Amino acid sequence: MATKEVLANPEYYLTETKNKFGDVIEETKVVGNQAVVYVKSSSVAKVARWAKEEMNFKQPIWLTAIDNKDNLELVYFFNHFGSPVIYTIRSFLDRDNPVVESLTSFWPAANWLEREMYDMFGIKFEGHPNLRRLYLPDDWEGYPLRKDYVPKEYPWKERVESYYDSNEYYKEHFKLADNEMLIHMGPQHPILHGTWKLMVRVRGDTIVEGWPEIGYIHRGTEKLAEGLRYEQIIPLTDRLCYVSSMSWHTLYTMTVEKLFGVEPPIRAQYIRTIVLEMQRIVSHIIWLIALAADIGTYHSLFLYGLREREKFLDLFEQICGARLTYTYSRIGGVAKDIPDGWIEKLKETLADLERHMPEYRDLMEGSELFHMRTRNVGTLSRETAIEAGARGPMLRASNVSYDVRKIDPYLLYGDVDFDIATAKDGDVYSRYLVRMGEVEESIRIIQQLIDKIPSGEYRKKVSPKKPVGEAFVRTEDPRGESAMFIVGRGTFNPYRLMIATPAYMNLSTIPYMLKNVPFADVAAIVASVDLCMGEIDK
Amino acid sequence: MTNPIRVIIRMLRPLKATGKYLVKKPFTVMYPYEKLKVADRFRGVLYYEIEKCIGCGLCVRACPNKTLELVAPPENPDLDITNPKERIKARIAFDLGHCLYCNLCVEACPKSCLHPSHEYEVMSLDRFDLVMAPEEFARRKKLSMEERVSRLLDSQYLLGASLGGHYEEEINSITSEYREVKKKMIKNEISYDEYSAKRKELLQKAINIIKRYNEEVHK
Amino acid sequence: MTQSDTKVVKPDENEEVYVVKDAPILLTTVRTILRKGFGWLFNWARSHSPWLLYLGIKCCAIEIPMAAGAPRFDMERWGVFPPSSPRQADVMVVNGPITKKYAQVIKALYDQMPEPKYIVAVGECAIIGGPFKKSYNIISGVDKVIPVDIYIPGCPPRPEAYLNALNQLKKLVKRGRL
Amino acid sequence: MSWFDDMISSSWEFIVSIILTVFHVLNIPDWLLDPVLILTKVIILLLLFSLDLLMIVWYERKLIGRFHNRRSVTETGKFGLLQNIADFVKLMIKEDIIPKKADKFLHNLVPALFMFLAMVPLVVIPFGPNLWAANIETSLIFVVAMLSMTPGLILLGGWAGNNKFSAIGAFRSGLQMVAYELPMAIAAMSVVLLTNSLNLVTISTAQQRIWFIALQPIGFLIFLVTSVMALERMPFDLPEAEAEIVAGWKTEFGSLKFGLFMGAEYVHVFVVLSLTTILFLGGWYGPPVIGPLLPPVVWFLIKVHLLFIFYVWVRLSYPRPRLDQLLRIGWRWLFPLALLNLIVTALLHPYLVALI
Repeated sequence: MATKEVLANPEYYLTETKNKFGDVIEETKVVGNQAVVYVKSSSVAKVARWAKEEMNFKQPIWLTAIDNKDNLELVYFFNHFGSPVIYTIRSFLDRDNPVVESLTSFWPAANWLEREMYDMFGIKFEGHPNLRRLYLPDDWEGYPLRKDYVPKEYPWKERVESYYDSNEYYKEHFKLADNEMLIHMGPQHPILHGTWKLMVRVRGDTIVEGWPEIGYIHRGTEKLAEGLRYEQIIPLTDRLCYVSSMSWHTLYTMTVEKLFGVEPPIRAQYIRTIVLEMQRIVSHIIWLIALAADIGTYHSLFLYGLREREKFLDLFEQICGARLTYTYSRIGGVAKDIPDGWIEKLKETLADLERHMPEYRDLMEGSELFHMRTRNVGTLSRETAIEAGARGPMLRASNVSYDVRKIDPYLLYGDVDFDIATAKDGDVYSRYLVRMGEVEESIRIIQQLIDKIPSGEYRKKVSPKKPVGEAFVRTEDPRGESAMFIVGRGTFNPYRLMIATPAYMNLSTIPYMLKNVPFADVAAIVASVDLCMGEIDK
Repeated sequence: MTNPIRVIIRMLRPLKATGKYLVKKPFTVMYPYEKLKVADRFRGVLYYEIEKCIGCGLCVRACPNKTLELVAPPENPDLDITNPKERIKARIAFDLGHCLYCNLCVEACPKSCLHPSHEYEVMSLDRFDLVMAPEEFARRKKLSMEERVSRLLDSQYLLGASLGGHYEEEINSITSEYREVKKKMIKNEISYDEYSAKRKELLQKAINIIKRYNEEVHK
Repeated sequence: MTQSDTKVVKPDENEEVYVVKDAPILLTTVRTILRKGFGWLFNWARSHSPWLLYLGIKCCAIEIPMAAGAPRFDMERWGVFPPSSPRQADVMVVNGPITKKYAQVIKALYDQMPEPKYIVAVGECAIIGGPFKKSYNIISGVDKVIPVDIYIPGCPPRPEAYLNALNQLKKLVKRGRL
Repeated sequence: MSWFDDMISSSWEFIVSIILTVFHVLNIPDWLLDPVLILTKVIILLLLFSLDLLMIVWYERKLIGRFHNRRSVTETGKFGLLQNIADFVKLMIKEDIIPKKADKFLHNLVPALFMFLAMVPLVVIPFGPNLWAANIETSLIFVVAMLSMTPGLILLGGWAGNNKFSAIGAFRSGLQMVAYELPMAIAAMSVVLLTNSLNLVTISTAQQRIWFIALQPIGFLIFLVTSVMALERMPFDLPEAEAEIVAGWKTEFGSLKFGLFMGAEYVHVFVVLSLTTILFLGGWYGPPVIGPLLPPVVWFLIKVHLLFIFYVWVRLSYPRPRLDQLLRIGWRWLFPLALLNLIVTALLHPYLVALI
């Protein structure tokens, strides 16, 4: 109906909403490619449903809230697979009794988002299936992200002594049939790749129902960030996801640069793009070896992959000095320039990787047992993938070709030609194909960028500012579409820092995949989701 | 199902992939005997050149995790760091347990007297070994635990926080009490030897607390 | 951590306290003779096979058990054989921040490990809670929950730092000091 | 080659003479002589075998290291040779925890029983021309029977651990036994068809001119795959699948008991490998041309260890199937193949016997 250019222009959506919901809309404005709509709190669900059906906005990127002194401001971001426009619904709720209608009835992806907002701000969502605290234990008092929150003493010492069993909650809630068993695959378990708990209801050897419990390393990064200055938060966001920390602190510095209105020099943008793509390769290698270790090649591919990763870590060490937590990019550019001889080493390592890739493919796809373990296991059809809010490789494996680097190009992805790796039937095997394809694409991107790096300064000196305003930047993290939203209110530290993590949404799709599935498939399904608990628990 | 013969032939490929490594040289670096050369930008434990330092405290402000703190210099332990004119002579104490190796302080220092060394093999049985007084931080002298506590007695934050918040209130009360006594001595409301007697008594209390921490919690 | 015979163990389902009955006299005498005579052999054996139970909490989990076990820094050279259950482990590597929800899990794992056990706190998060020290949900330091034997600072420390610690642990245990 | 035989026989006479003198001195009744002789044979066998056991455990770890492109176990002893002794002694002196609700009697009994049942078939296996502890007419049935006892024990072990995961692991081992037991027996039967005798000694002597692998290639492949299932080694190690259920049925066993389980596993491996060499790879006979260079026992051990290297290689290259897929492999592929193989050997029986 509307052509591509019209769809790409936020004005079109604002005019449509105005003449559809004239009375309910308080104010509309365009910020960058965001179409921002201020709505009364009672009709948020109505506008969201209309945006989903008519304007076909596909998924909620994130839901957050800002604690202004007199009211709580709810902010919803929705993304559109066809156009770079982000549709933002904002509404004001009063602080003492914030109640709003839940979107889970027509958008199941919003389920966990609303639970997080209930946990952090105490916003009650009517009609939400199980509105329970997500990160913090159930009997925690107070809502941490509110400005007037004073942490009360949580009795963890008594809990430790009395071996407090947290599954009283499940005993009365889930009536177990006689031939069923409730298994906690507890926080310390080899296949979980991190500290979260997978509660599984098992009848014989097949799983009836499975749901994750998270929050075991929730450390309140957003609350801590409100106490630190802008350049001090870089090490904090650097430790969000421990496998792809480069992509997170680069996203943070890009958001702050947008807030300060600073443009990093062109050489810094080149270096950042190259380093981001290297981080994507390392992250996908770690995913591949984790899957191989879980379905059982006795760590042989696990250790070959780690040897491959050591070569990349040497490169990272030469450029920024650390192996895992890089804190490499600064506000206004990059901390240090490329050492000489680094480009040749990078070419060597990429050539080495290209020589070893077919060997890893042999080890995995060669054996018939791999196909037996991964073909049509944990399948997410195209509709359920979009409905459940899957992100990145999980989405592209279910035949959806959506990539932020193509739709809304940032840094240098606009003038680099690469194509999106997708696969058809959304099972563990197609996720394997998507990620292996993405590694090849990343190698292509780096090879295009290497010989075109311009000379010039790599960093622009930026004096600390006291910005007033907001900035929203989204990028393509190895796990999916990640975004950050900073609100500055004229002080040296940010008033509110929102972190949108793709692995959080991917983890919330696990209940859709664990419906009457043999017990041994849990390992393959959990490994295919590529979880990074540091980023999920924030 | 693809025909079985092709499946069996394809099944041999993983064997080839793993078998190749039987003849290759292992990738291991025999750690204690041959050490890996570290990149020259590697951010190891910090190194502090004490003579270039002007006591401006910019690095203390830049650190996100409060690992550095201005403390009386080695040559004059009774210096009063509260008033700005004397602070020029104060030097930096450092807790290796807090440091994040992010090197924001290295960039913040105008005189560039803080820079990362290539040392990474640090291991300690005793939590309090990781706290360094200025001369230890500059690799000048190895202090025992008692001397280190006496050097750090007038730190506002570092001594208490370095024990992971176990006896933070008691140690902070000791250090604040010591600072009042020092202020009185500077304004010479009390005599020097009365001040040093009080200092010795407070020092002994702090050492007992740290000893208790080592016995009860750590071992 | 000497091997004590009478020991009060916290109950599993808080029924009556579970006291390990005193071993019969014959067994204790045999044990002391063995310890006197073959003490050096026991220490040598215990120092050369530190079986590792790693928890994999956060970033140090990628460096210490994974990268340290990788082909480049092979920790199995010291005889480390990572079993997957705490019952067969000697060394527990704690490598991440401990939240208030996770504290009881750490304590439960600590209690399940058999007696001559060593706890290694790896990284700043395990020593004092790392960059998240001031957060409302983090316990600053593992030694608030379980006693710690070895601290390895670093954020994250290099795998060689853990290998160096393994070497020191081997020497200390061989001389029976730890 | 002959110096080896008379060395063995002279040492055996020497031992028998000692026993006789002891009998005369303490004038013990004569009917006790035979059991005591067999007992000494068994004890000597187990002593020699435990040396071999230590070597197997050591070089499996080094081999896995080399396959992973890393050097493993170099710090204890010269090339990590003393590593197994260190592990075993450490396991002996560790504190043993029995969970409160677990079945104490079973928790103590199962490891010892497991090691005993793994060691028993060793008695019957002929290592050399007259190098065996006992020569029973139906020794093949005896060994296969002992092998099929272990899943029952694993069920007891899983039950004794009083832990959900170990229970699941134990049930899986029971199911896995159903998958491999029948094809394995039928593959062995096709060999018995050729030599029409169940005695392992006659089977191995029958392979003097031609090994049965030449006559029974499919039988050898089936026996190889099912023996991997019988040993519960990767890629068919579902009962103690590291990933899904923590350490399978072994999670609750502490120090020495875990050591016994590890030791018993390797004894189990040696028994099944020697059964394969006797049935298909010609017992103690060396290859045709260079046969007489080494004594027969050494040929037997070389073949066993070469097979073991192949097992370790397989262990590192293949992922683990699901339980229902494992049963499908067992019943849909291996069982009909084994039957087909049996029928073919029955049809071609006169020609094959002529070849022996």
